[in-house]
Amino acid sequence: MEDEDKAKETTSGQKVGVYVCHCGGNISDHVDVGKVCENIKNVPGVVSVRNNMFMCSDPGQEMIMEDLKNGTIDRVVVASCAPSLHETTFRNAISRAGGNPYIYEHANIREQVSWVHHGDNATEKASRLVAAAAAKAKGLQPLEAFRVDARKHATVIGGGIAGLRAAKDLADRGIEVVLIEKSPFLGGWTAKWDHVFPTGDNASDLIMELAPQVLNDPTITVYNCARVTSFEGFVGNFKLGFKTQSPEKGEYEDEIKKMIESGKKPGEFIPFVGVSPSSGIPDASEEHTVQTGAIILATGFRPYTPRTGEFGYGKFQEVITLPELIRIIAENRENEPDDTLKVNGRDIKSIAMIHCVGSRQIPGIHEEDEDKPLNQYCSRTCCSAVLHAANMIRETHPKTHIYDFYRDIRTYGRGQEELYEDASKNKVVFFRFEAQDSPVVAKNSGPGDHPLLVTVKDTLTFGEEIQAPADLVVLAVGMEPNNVSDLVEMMKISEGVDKFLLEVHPKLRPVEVAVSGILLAGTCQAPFDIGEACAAASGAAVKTSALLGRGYVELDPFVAEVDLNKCKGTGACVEACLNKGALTLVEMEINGETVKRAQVNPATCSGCGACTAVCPERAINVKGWTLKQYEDMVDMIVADRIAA
Amino acid sequence: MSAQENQAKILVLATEDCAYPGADATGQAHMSYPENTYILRVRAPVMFPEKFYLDCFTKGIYGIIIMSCGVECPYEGAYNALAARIEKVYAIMRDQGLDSRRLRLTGICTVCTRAFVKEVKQMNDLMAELGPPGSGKKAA
Amino acid sequence: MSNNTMKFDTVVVGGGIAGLQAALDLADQDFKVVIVEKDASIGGKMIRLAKVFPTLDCASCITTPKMSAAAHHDNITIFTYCELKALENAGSGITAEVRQKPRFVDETKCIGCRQCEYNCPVYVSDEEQGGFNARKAIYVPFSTAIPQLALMDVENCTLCGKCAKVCPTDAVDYFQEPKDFVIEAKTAIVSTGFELTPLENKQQYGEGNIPNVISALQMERLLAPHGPYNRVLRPSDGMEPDSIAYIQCAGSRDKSMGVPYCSRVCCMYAIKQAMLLSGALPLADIAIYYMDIRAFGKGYEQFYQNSIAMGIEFIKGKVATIDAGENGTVKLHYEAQGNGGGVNIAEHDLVVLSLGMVAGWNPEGVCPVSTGSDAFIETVKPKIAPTLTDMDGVFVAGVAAGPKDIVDTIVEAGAAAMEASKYMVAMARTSKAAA
Amino acid sequence: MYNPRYIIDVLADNIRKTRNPFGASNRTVNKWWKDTPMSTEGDAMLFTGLMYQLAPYIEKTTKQIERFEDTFFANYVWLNKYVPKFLVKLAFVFMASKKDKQPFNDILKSVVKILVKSNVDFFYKPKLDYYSGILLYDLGDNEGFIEHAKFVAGKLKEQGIKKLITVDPHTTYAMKVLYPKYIGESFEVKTYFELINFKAQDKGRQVTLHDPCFYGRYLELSDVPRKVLDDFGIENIDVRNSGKFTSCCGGPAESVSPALTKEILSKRYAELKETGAPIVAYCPICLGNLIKAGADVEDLSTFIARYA
Amino acid sequence: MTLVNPEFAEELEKFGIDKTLDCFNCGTCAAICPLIYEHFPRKMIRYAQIGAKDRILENYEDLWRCLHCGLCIETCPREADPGDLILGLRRFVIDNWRRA
Amino acid sequence: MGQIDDDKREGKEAMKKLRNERKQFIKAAAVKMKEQKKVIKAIKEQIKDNPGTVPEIAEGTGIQTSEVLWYLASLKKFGQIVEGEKDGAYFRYELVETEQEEAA
Repeated sequence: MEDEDKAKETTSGQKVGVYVCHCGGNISDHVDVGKVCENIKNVPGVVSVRNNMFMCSDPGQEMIMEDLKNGTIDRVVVASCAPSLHETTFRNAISRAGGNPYIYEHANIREQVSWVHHGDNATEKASRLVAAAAAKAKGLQPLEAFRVDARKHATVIGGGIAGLRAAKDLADRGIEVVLIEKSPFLGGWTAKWDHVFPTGDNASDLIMELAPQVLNDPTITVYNCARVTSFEGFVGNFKLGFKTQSPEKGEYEDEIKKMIESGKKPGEFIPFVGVSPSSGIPDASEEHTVQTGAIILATGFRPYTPRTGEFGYGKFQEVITLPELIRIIAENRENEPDDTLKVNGRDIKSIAMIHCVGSRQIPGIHEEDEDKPLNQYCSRTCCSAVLHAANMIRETHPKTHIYDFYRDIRTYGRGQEELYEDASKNKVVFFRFEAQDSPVVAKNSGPGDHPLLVTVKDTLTFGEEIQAPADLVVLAVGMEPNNVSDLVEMMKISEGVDKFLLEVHPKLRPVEVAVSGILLAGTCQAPFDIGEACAAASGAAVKTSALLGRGYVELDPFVAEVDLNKCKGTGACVEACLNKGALTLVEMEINGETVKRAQVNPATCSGCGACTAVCPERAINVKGWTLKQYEDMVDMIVADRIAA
Repeated sequence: MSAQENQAKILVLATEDCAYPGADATGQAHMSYPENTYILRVRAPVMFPEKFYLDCFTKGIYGIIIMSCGVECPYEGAYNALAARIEKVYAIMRDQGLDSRRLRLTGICTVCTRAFVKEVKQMNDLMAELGPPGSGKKAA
Repeated sequence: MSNNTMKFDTVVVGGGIAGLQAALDLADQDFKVVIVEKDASIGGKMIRLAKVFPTLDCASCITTPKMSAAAHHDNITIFTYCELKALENAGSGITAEVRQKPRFVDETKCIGCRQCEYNCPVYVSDEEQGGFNARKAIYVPFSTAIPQLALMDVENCTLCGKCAKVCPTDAVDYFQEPKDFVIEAKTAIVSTGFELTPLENKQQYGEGNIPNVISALQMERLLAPHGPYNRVLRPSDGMEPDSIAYIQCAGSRDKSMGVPYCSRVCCMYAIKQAMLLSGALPLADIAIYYMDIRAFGKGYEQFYQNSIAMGIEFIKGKVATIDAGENGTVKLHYEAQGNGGGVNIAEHDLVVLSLGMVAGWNPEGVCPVSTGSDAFIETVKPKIAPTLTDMDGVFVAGVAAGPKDIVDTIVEAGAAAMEASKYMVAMARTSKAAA
Repeated sequence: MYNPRYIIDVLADNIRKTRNPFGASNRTVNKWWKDTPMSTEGDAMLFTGLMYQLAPYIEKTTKQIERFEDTFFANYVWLNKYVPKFLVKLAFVFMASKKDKQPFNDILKSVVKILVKSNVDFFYKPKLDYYSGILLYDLGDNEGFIEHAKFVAGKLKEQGIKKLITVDPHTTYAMKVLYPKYIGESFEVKTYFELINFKAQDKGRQVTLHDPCFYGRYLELSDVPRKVLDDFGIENIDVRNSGKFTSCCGGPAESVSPALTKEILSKRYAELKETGAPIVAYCPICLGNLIKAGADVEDLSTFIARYA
Repeated sequence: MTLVNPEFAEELEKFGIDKTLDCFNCGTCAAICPLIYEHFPRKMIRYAQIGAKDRILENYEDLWRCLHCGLCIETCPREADPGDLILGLRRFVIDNWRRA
Repeated sequence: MGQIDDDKREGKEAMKKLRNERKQFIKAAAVKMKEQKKVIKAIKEQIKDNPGTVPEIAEGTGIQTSEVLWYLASLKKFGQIVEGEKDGAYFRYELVETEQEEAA
């Protein structure tokens, strides 16, 4: 079997040129470069051995180019410093000489030899490493960076602020966009706010800056009331099926009612609803398919719904959530604003606001539902949102007092600590509780005409129990990701333990998922505020733009390759493949026979080599890094003859 | 180290993303370690079949250290697959009377210079103790 | 226009993680980018860190690939050790006047072998290592520096000539002069990062004069694999500390220091360091004195809860004053707010100040871009286009626009690159239309 | 600790009746000027606010009340109805002797010497030199303070006085900050050490300045004497807690708890002692306190007057 | 058990104190106060914040311990002027006596 | 030959000029260097025969503990000293015998 390998390789040139660097003494002070050169001459396939004070210098590179150009050599080994420093340098030199950059192998005899070993053994080790590199070089094949055509087309799923931002960014970069929104409206949760922290911007202004740009852009097609139904393909060439249909009964009923009542036309902003695209609401269902190069998920979040009885929610009508309060604030402004905030005509003289509802839950302290894991994460935005709302109330309705019950105030962002300070200046009274001593909301049987009484063990008052009578209790509910389990399933992407979609790496590839060509934007990934969601959306758009901008996707040539002469179609490789879909068994005709053989999809293969290890026929290898090459290298390391 | 001892060759399979740059960092810090170590750059050590390791011992390699990226491995799932394979290799090694300590799987990152030297030194000491593979045919 | 003028699509000011990421995202779209960096190496503050939260992977493992990707990118040119003299947009595009400071080492010849450093006889406190050990008067900034070039610190050089003698490539050039050049570009990205809140801002914390009171960035060095001691020791006498304290908001949320804002990262880095310390010194007691723990990012709260489970002590109360105690200990005065608390004095072997962030660059007199009252670059549409400044064609990324962690910085760098590329496409369209 | 309620009542009553917290007449207390020739006309009026003059009385008083603190009698000592005479006119009970007053009188004479040497155009009118009322403000009796301040300001305005030269931090703060804030009357207020304008050279001499809280923090004037010392070639060795971050001598607590004062004073004295240099104070309360602690201390004015 | 009285902070404005709720209870003032006495002055400030008027009147003696030295004012990270609040509370207490 | 001599002379002249320009720096650095040499010598002398901890070395040499540690850390970086055994809460430091490292 191994003879076969060898036979194949002899046909493809093996004129290896070896170039050893002195590195101005850095190498040659400890490694006898002359002796290394002498030793290497004996290695099979090596036709030329030269050395230079600085291989990376122009004269050094010239040596290689000269030998390549006049055909003396067709494989190159440079023995010098770490490949991280100059591998690219020498590959470029080869390219400049008209060669294929992948016929190059690097031997590291500075960082891994001369700087760590001294004396005769250093020279011997260097010799063996260079010999091993030569052996590997012998087995190198010219490779082409793998290109797949990529459609300059992207699909954004979700028409909230992040989706709008991403769609517009992509369109501006000349990429055609399809925007798929499941509800009848664009604007997502941003449209359901009033003024937003910390800038005080009107949420409708934000939406109306972006939405018309999206709706009027000829390169963007918006589908509302749409849901993804199928997904296939790979980066640059996805095929996405989706269906538009009129909302089911009860779905978006309030919003649609509001739209009708408002008399707003498509493209106009409907407060607390959003913007209806010109297509309006479809009457019939329709199936669509789109060929797309990349997909940006901007599927957003939903506010946590407190359990019945959680801080009196569902038990007392005076207990509401923060999104509900925000509406109340807006309504009060629309009606004649009074010194006191009003709810259904009722004077609200005091409001208790409770933080971390549905966030920062701790196992053992917070009650766990069987079907629902605890939200252990911080929802990031609630502290500032609460304080912003509190300030708005205090500034407009000075007779409404506000009590704020918190665990930690997390006004981390620019302009947010100021919200906290403003709240203090606005005479909001703060109470701090530990998770295990959450405030208790009960009916007020004590003095005053306040319907509720909030009792808390306040750590700011030396652990004393404090009671605050309240007319309204507002729960700062956290964020939960929208349920996109269908997309997760279809696209084979991952969710974290927190149920938000999981990026490859928070720092290395923060907006990408493991499936190439699928990106994350906004709160489907983690709680964000509007600015952060837009930054993430633009971040996802820039990656998409880089990915699709050239019309093709260039992939590392180091992907698996099947030797059809050897493959027997066992399927072991398909089984072992870590990137599902990168390897498949396909039927093909060989010598008139229909057989099953492994086939690599170079677009999805990551080149890890998991397949190489399991093939009983040694029929599959990662290009440029074959098992045979490693065996040859080991042979050089253990061989007797290099030992001088 | 005498030339004879230098025959106790240790093969280091170092991942190109983590351990190989870690070895380079060790060099940049001029921290010396035994020179019987031969570091080969690999994309992911999951590519080697069981036989590769066993062949190495047959060919005369004394010990093998796989320096991977550990759980930070850029190839999702590769580390677990590798760990599972190494378990299998251990089983075969035991069957063949090879001390399983001759093969070690570790995680080394790009700046883990001390850990790198420690691993290499430990393996070297162990090799001095165990002698060439196949010499004793005794399980430790 | 002199022949010292170079043309690029985008000039990125600052080669930290934000600048590198923005440059890469632009270069990957085939824009030509130039990075102008003030230090002798790119990598910014991040390359100086040990490990990063919440994944605890090593900072250099994440930074070095980005540094080398930028250094080797065909579309990226890097100038290090540069001073930005002017950055303007007169309407026709961005002009940047740059002065490259002399390294006194010929960068085309130096191979980074460090022979000069090994042979130089003058030891100089190495700020890269928190001042805990020395570099030489001629030195390579740090082991993972890019470019790997030596530079000479003339203030500590005796001109003894040893470095020139041992240099294998004859790269030492005692007579090097600053180089001035002009960069013309269509857009600019400001990613000038931050500096730590100066210790001098808080008399009560000793202004840097109390032994064994160190900054968190110094602790990063003690924890880093390439650190000055290769382990965590007390700098006053090399003792392995038994009890370590973190003082939160030591340079944030403190108007008495002139820094009213939250620096956003200190809670998390303190928790991270505390976790790393409890690994390095399993027997040590670690306490964090805090006002509010701000673990707001993805996975951060869980990280915080884990640290509580690991036994790290969290004490609610802002430390009021720090004094030197007996035998190198440090005394903290604070009001304990837990049950049965009161005014306390605690003694620790080593105290880490969780210093905040202040703006790394003051554009005054260099660039007409506006800054906020916090001295960071002002953004004009913080909600829907967070990287826009009030200067046409100039975008901002990372901490230059206010404190933020690495994750947020990297994402924002991408957003800045998006804005810059859109701007350039629109520019091309307009000029085409005009033609 | 004494019940503050009674103390406030007594002080307020004294000031209302005698314009002096100790119930002594200003004429009794303020005698230092008699053998010091000064003009009665000029640009700015020297306004001592009687703080230095009252310092020996404060000292005597505290010595007495210290004996009773934390005893059964503590709360009764001040009770009007039991010992009315003892109370209302403290000064007669704890009369300060001429010997006690001497050092404080010298301080004021030194101030005059400094002003003369600095060619300051100033005058003095003992009848117009009133107590500022600051203690009432400090103790929280704003009504009492305002009433007294209106009286004092009225007297000064009556005479057309616009510029004041002060000698102690408490009076300075009262005239510079509190009078405009609470009664809307503004004077141009300068302390004597802001007016020093002559040269001297005394190389090699070292001192340690103890900044009073009011100068260090509230009025931010502590750099001024440092500059004077520096100009004179005198080295000031600062302790860590100085200037803006100076430590209190404990004085303000004297009227309610001499024991507390003692505790705080001893801590501060320990800090100051560390430099080994003689201490220079520039507040009558601080000075009296530090003397009590046994410190090698001198007032800034007498120290500077040496060069005048 | 204490019942919150949010109007007290407004009442204190009469005594020249408008920063009652500026304090975010970091404890710096208590730790830096030369009196080093329990939680003083934050305790008093906290009582003022939640409107625990009775507590203040009960513990009024503590207010007169304050030296008015200003160190807490200088150091307060929120510029909430704790020392001035104590002075203001003295005025409140005196007013309370005089009106009684 | 003449050309080379001229170059040499010119180089010398230029160097002289540079030395003059940087006089202040050179003077300060030289003083610093001299002091450093003294301290390093004292520390090395102290641990020549017996490895020592920072407080021990400080006591033996009269140099402040913080300074001793700084020098030890620096000498360690440049391969002249290695960290030895731990003794209580302190580590011992010892001289590296020759420039040839332990592998020899």
